[in-house]
Amino acid sequence: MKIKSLFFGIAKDLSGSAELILDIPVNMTIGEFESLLSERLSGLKDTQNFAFAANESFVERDYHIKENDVIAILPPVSGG
Amino acid sequence: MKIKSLFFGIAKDLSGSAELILDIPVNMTIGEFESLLSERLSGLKDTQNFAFAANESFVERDYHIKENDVIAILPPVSGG
Amino acid sequence: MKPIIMEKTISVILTEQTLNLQECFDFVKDPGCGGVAIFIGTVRNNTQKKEVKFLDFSAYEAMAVKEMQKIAQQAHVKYTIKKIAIHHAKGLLQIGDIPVIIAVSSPHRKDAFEACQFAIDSLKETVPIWKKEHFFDGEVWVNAHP
Amino acid sequence: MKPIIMEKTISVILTEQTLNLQECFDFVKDPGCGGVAIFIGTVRNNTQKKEVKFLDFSAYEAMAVKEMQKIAQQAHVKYTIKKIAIHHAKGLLQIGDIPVIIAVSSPHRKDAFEACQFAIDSLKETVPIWKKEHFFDGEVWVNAHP
Repeated sequence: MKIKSLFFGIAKDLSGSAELILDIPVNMTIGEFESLLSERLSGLKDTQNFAFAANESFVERDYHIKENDVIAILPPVSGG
Repeated sequence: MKIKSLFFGIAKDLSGSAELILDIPVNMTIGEFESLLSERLSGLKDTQNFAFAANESFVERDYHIKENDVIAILPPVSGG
Repeated sequence: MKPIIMEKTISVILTEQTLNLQECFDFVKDPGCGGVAIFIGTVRNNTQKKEVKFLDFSAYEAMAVKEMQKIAQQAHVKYTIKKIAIHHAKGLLQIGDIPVIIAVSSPHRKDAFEACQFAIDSLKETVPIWKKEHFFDGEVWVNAHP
Repeated sequence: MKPIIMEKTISVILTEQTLNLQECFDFVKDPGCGGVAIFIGTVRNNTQKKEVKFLDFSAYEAMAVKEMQKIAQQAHVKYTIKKIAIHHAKGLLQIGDIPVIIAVSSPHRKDAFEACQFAIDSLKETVPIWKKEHFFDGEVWVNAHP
């Protein structure tokens, strides 16, 4: 299935894109998606301390990605 | 000896004056001065929780009043 | 019958405009409250001894606003407060500029202080906003490599 | 030889003028500091369910200023702060008016918050200022009979 993924902060610089449409297997978890990212985007390797969001809410590594989900890749935040 | 005493807050209302020149015995303590006040100014009886200052600094009940001291009678404060 | 008026108790803003301290205070101040606690972040002129030229704040905007609203709601649940404003800037900021203002009113000043601290601590942990520091000889994403 | 410039790190004011939030912030803000904590007292519309008409603040002025300066100095000793402003109003204040503003800048926000709380707590305990509440049917010295 195709999902939209958004890259912010240093993730945007490392991936080279703010937004990518990626084709991923059905029912993939965020953890599996993270591995897939590191394979497809060589810059995105050390993402252990990154967070992920699905549809503007934080999700854990065991979250199963659904059709039409918008997945955001969030490096450690530094607002304030 | 004569000393100047200043009355603030409710103490001013109870004593009827902002400022009084009082004649007191030499070497009197603040504690003794407090008793003297309650005798001379009938309104000023319950001053246990009042504080006293000599020359703009807090002093305890055992402070010995000196010639030319300015003694202030300070009810519980309520600034802020 | 009296109309029911829902008073707004939360103000959340993420903006490229200069943040306004008086506006935050005016939003939270309340005739039933004795005190307001405010935290104002300011851009420092150096990090780890390097002189900062300017900062660039970017955000996952929709989610950042949602997360700031969550923090404001949590502050209302955890503490006895009347109103809370969480305003954050985005875009380029110079030394001394204000990236964030948090203002909280409460009948009790302890709650105002604690809710204000809770809100800034939470914001720095969870709200998807990123700061890039620009130096005279380069730039770096803050916190990217802890 | 460079001249030695002693920067003013304490601003203490007791005034009949309206207190100015922006002025307090402008005094304490510092390019070496990441944060400013501010407490603003506001006049409440009621005490113990009685509606307040206005307040009258009186002070032992010389001593009050000295005590506020002491608190500011103690805050500098106890916490890592850069600047502190303690401004207090005197005279008649209406509902919503501001009797007190305390602002503190620090490189570390925890110190800014703690010093600000310390200062307002100390001020309410030791600074010789008295508040008389005027109601529609009388008046009372606050704290006079605890």
